[in-house]
Amino acid sequence: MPLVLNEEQRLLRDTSREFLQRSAPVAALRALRDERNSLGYQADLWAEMAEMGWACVTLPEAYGGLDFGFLGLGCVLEETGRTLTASPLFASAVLGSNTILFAGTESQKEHYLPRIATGELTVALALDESHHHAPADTGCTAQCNDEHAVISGRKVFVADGHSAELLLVVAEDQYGLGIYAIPENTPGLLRERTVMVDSRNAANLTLNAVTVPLSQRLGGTEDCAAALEQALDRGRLALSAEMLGLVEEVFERTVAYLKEREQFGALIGSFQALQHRAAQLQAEIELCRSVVMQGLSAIDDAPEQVPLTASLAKARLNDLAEWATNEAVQMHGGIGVTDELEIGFFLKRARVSMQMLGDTAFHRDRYATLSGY
Amino acid sequence: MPLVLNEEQRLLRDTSREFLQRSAPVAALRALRDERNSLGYQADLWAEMAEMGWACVTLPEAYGGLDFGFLGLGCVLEETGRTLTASPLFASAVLGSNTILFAGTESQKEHYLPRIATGELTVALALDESHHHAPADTGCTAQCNDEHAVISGRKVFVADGHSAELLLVVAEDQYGLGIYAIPENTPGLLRERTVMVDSRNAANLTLNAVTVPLSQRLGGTEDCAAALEQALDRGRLALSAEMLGLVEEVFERTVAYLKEREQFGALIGSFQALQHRAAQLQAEIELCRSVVMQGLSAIDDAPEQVPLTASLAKARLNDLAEWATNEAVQMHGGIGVTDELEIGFFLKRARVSMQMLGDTAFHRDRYATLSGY
Amino acid sequence: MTHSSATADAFRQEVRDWLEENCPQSQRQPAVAADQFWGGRSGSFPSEDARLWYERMRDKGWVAPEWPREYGGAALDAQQARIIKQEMKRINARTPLYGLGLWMLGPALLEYGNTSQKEQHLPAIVKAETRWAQGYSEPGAGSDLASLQCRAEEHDDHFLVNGSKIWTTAADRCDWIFCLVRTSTEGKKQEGISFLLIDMHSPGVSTTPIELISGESEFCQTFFDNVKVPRENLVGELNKGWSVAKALLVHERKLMAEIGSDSPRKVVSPREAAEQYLQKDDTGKLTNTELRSQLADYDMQMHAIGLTHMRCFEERQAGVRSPAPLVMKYLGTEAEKTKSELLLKIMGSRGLGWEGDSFTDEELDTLRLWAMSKAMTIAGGSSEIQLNVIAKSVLELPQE
Amino acid sequence: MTHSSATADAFRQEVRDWLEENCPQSQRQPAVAADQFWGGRSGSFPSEDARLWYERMRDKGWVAPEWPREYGGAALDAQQARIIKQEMKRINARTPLYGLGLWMLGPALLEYGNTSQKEQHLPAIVKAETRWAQGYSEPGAGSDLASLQCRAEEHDDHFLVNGSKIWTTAADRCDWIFCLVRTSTEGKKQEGISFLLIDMHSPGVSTTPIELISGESEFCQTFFDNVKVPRENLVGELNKGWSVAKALLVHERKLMAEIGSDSPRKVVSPREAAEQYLQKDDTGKLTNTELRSQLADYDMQMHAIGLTHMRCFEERQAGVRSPAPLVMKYLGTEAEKTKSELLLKIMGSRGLGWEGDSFTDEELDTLRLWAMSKAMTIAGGSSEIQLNVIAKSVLELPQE
Repeated sequence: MPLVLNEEQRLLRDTSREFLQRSAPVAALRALRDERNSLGYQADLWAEMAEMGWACVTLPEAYGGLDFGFLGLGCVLEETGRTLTASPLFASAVLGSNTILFAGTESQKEHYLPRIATGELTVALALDESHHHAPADTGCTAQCNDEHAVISGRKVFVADGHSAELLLVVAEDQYGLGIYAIPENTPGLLRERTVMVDSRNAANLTLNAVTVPLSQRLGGTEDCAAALEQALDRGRLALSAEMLGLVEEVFERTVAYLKEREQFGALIGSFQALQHRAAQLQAEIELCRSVVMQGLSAIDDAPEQVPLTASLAKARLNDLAEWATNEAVQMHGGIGVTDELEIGFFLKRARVSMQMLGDTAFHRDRYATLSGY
Repeated sequence: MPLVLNEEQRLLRDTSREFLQRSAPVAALRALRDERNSLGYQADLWAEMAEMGWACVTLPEAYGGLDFGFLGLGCVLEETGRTLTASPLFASAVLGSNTILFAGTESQKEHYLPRIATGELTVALALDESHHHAPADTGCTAQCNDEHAVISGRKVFVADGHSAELLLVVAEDQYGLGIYAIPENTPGLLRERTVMVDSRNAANLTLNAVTVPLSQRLGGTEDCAAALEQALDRGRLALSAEMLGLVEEVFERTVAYLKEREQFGALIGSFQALQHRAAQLQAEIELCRSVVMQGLSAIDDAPEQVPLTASLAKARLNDLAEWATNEAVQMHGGIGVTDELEIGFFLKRARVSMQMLGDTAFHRDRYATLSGY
Repeated sequence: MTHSSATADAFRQEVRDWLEENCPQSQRQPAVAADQFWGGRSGSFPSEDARLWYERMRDKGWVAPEWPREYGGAALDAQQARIIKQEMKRINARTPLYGLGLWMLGPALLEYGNTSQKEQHLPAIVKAETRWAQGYSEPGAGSDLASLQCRAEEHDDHFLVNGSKIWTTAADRCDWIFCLVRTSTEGKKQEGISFLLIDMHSPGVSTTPIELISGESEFCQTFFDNVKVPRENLVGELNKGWSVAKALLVHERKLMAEIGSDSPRKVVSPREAAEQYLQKDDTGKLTNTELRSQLADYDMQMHAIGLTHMRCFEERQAGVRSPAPLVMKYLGTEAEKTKSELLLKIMGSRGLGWEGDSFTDEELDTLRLWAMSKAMTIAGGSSEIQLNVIAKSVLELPQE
Repeated sequence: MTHSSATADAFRQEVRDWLEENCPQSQRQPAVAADQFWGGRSGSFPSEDARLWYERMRDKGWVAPEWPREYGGAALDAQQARIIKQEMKRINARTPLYGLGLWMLGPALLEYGNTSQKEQHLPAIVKAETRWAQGYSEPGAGSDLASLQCRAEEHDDHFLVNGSKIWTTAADRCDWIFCLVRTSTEGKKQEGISFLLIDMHSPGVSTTPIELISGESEFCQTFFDNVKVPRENLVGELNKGWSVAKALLVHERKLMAEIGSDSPRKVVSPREAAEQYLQKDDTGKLTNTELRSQLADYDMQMHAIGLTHMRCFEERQAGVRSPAPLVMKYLGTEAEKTKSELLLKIMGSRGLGWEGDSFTDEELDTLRLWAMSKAMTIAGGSSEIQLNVIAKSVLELPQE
């Protein structure tokens, strides 16, 4: 199971880095924020990203994908973490598309996946119902008869939920756990965009007896619980890869600052206390890099290892993102807390990523449970 | 509620320090260890300590005590922590005597306390039955009739249990929780001395149908659970005071070493990373000093605050003792791990103190419970 | 100076009675930013009750209880001032007047100012006629205060000031600013610094606001372009401003250390948040054991810090020296950061809202305060500086 | 150098078959101290099976698989050597021969030794005829290796050595010692150091054991009193011993980083200890939520460290440079300390026994290893040195 990138993967990383640094630097996120952009991302940028194939890196070729593997996708996500790029890549092309891939029937996959692969269709997974990630607790319900399902409930913290054209709503039904593909303008579906601290997008949904044909239920009448868990783990690892990029970027900027900033007649990077703190961060970054690469490789090569590694990755990246961004602000000193510097954008995105798909408490508990204690 | 020592208390601290540094330095503990002393402390030293009134500092005058308050006793205990002095002071004169004080009938108090106060009688509290402190879980039982009690069970980690002349054994009985005063050579009572890492003394007890007159049950037929808890909290605070002394001593030795040891052509105390670590320890020591003094004062002046403060104190002193002794070894470098240096004695005593009367997990949980969550 | 506890008890009763009679009910609840009265020419009372409350306290001399009567104070001692504070806290009485003049410049002038400076400025502060800004930090100087560049050239009867100051809180609404300026480049960096009082309305003074990661802020950058400052506005000796500044820093650190208990916004505590955002099992324990443990850790830390504040006070009263006061700024500001991170963890996604109706005001405030908390361990002597100071002053470790 | 995976698979099968045939059953379980064979003139085999196993491995060249055949090795490449290690681990096969000669001096001689040195010493190491000690540290030198004082004066055909070395493991049972000695006091401290091989049986060499906080130890202090060492025992150039030492240190750090997985005593893992010493509820969760959380933290840390070891290996194979190898010693030894503290917490009072029948051997071992673990972050380049190195070599932070 590879823990080093091969040449094609390195190439993908380099081209994505070049593209993103040029076309979607942190300044682009600032602009979206300052203009209170209603979509929450640049549509033309997303078109370009999709054009380059980023929305279908891991999809099987049968559905219009490149089948290039998750280690490859991780290269792209890491770079989007470095630039804090807002796009439907994670919510639609990773989380949404893998939910359909695992839970959908063959015809549903053929119907949706190729359009997600081209970026033409954006989807969002509506799962959480309270302020803490708890995939086992679903209050949302669906009443099914032979032809229709009537879905009622409330969803929160749905990433890209305000802009996605198709919502994948998780609900309890007579078959177990159901996932319903609901087009954005279905009657009874209310979407409330939430303005989050990271200047990215999320929404709260209210479903008042939303009625859809039963054919919109993913997987026919199968219980979707296991499929959902698999999709979530892929999402957790993908998000961890993005967070790793975020951490690396903010840490590199901090180390660079330590080399240029003078205090008391010396470069602050020469102060041993700061050196040791930076070195400890570097050590943790090395561990996290191994964990993320292993997790992504396992998706392709050793699926049985995925649940444990996904929780390992998300728990550690959560903690590292908190630590690294706090140190970045502290080591930048006064200017670190001004909005003019971009450090604050990393700090804020880190907090949202930390809550998404499970905080450290959730994943440490899950790791222990999966380990048999 | 005083958080500073008054003049009498300072005087007591100074005289105990002088006496202990002279008569019972760490070298005395080393000697006890190396000669495998069967008593585990120097009997003549204990006689001198009792002579000075240390065994009765807090006892009411009615029972031959000085009624000098726990803040005063704390001064002595802190000094015994600095010198790691082995003596029955804690087990007998604090834990044992307060158990009798809270649980005993008037005649039992009159019978035992004055003799404990003079150091003539040593007692030990036999409570724990498993490797983790769990005062609520008593498996030891007593069958009582109108005249006798028959006690069976097993006790572990009984401080000074091998040398005490009277054992206070906690057992479930028909009245609730009972505490039985059992003389050392009562038939059916087996004592196995355990050689602990701190070179102090403890014992495991086995009680095979030990039969004592019912008059040996403390408090007649009262449930002793609340009394035991009160005695334990006093013990926890007293032990915290001892641990504070241990930490201060080992920290002072470490700081002194930082000022004399050269590496790479500079005093290691000039390295900023070590400076910051030492400063963080100093900050925590300041907090712990406040906590211990408040807890001891509360025993005298605000009993309702004792349970919460006792858990606060023990939890924090546990963590501080681990941290400070680990840093002491690390900062002393190679010689820190040799037996020749005394740092190892502090390290080892810290670990035993950390387990005694509740580890951090126990007391953090208790603090949360007492706080209503 | 010390009082027998009987005298103290009598005084406490007196304070309690007076407050009961004079503090309007509306002023007995925590003040959010909009409820605060900062005075100055551009300041206004948030409400009629606020005016009444301020005026009564001012007339009683309790706006600055320890200041001499001739400057608007009540000439009380530290213990009495503390009793007033405690009694106000007991009924949640609002601070009648906020301001750096009251908290920082006043004490410094009392120690270092000459009579005419005291007469000019102290009563004006108590009367809320002038609001003061602080001009210490400069862009690029950070913790290294002594390296400051803002220059004041000596002329016959005035100084000519050029340069800029950063983090000048609410400078756009202040009347005066107290500044550290460089009056000489000879000798050590700390030498050649002077302490100057500058009228913000002087020609050549301008300010621009700074936006922070927590959003718009009260902080400004203030520019001095050939500003003429009369010579009598020099506090203390020429080139000896450092000692005035150091005395002031002590007040600032105390302020920062206590800031958690005196925050301008209504702050939810982690324990309250846990009641609201976490679940309990049927024995009353929080089911999220990780957060329960972190909450207990935080509560224990604050409990210990609170006790240490009390110990510092008692030691001061008893004339006992200890290292405790020197560790409080470090501990207090770090705990404030811990608290904010813990609140976010407890609130989960509800603690991540930036604006809008999807979140309650309390949630939005929590997030903004979280962002603000990052500045606490930087401003007023960073945590690194605090640790350096402990290593040097308390542990007396060798300096390189 | 790289092999196609088919070749590797074939080799793995070959190794597996050979081990199956040649490794005695008794040698397929973890070795406690008494089961180890360290060779040397004073060494003896712990059992007849141990002798058989060692001799078969020696004859196969797999005692030192990467060494040239003429020196007793099998001339294999790194991947093949790793496969042997993995396959041995798979069946719990014991290390047939332990020793610093094999692990540290050998690789250094292969790189820096001349032909006659290699011929004299390498086969003797593989044949278990000589056991080596290491003479680096000196009393009072600590992490500052370059400041060493043990002197070797040059004479015609020999050096005269005076001074002492500390932490010379099992020096009282060793035949030879490799030493860093000062041969010049000119230039920088690292200059003027030479790398010398000294026969422990030479007149003037003496050793005394050192007692540690974990009890009696294998460590000694070794004294040199006018010891004559032939000139041909100098490895590398005169006054250039520092480069040999640095190469050796890399091996030592690798050794220290891996020591957890190769400990000479049978060690209980925290997870095993939890099964034995903690309780579970009816859903299979540990009821002590604090220790459960700490255990998960530790397991996650070791999981991450294990993956990083694998990544280091793969990167080396692929010729990719990364900072990972430079952080492993720091992480590995700190984790070892964490593990020991966690074990004590899980075992409670049962983990605090020093000796006697009241405790099981496993419990007593855990305590002794806890004490030993304190040395791990000090020896072989302390954690502080490791962090300095990361700051300098990886982050390229400015040096003062």
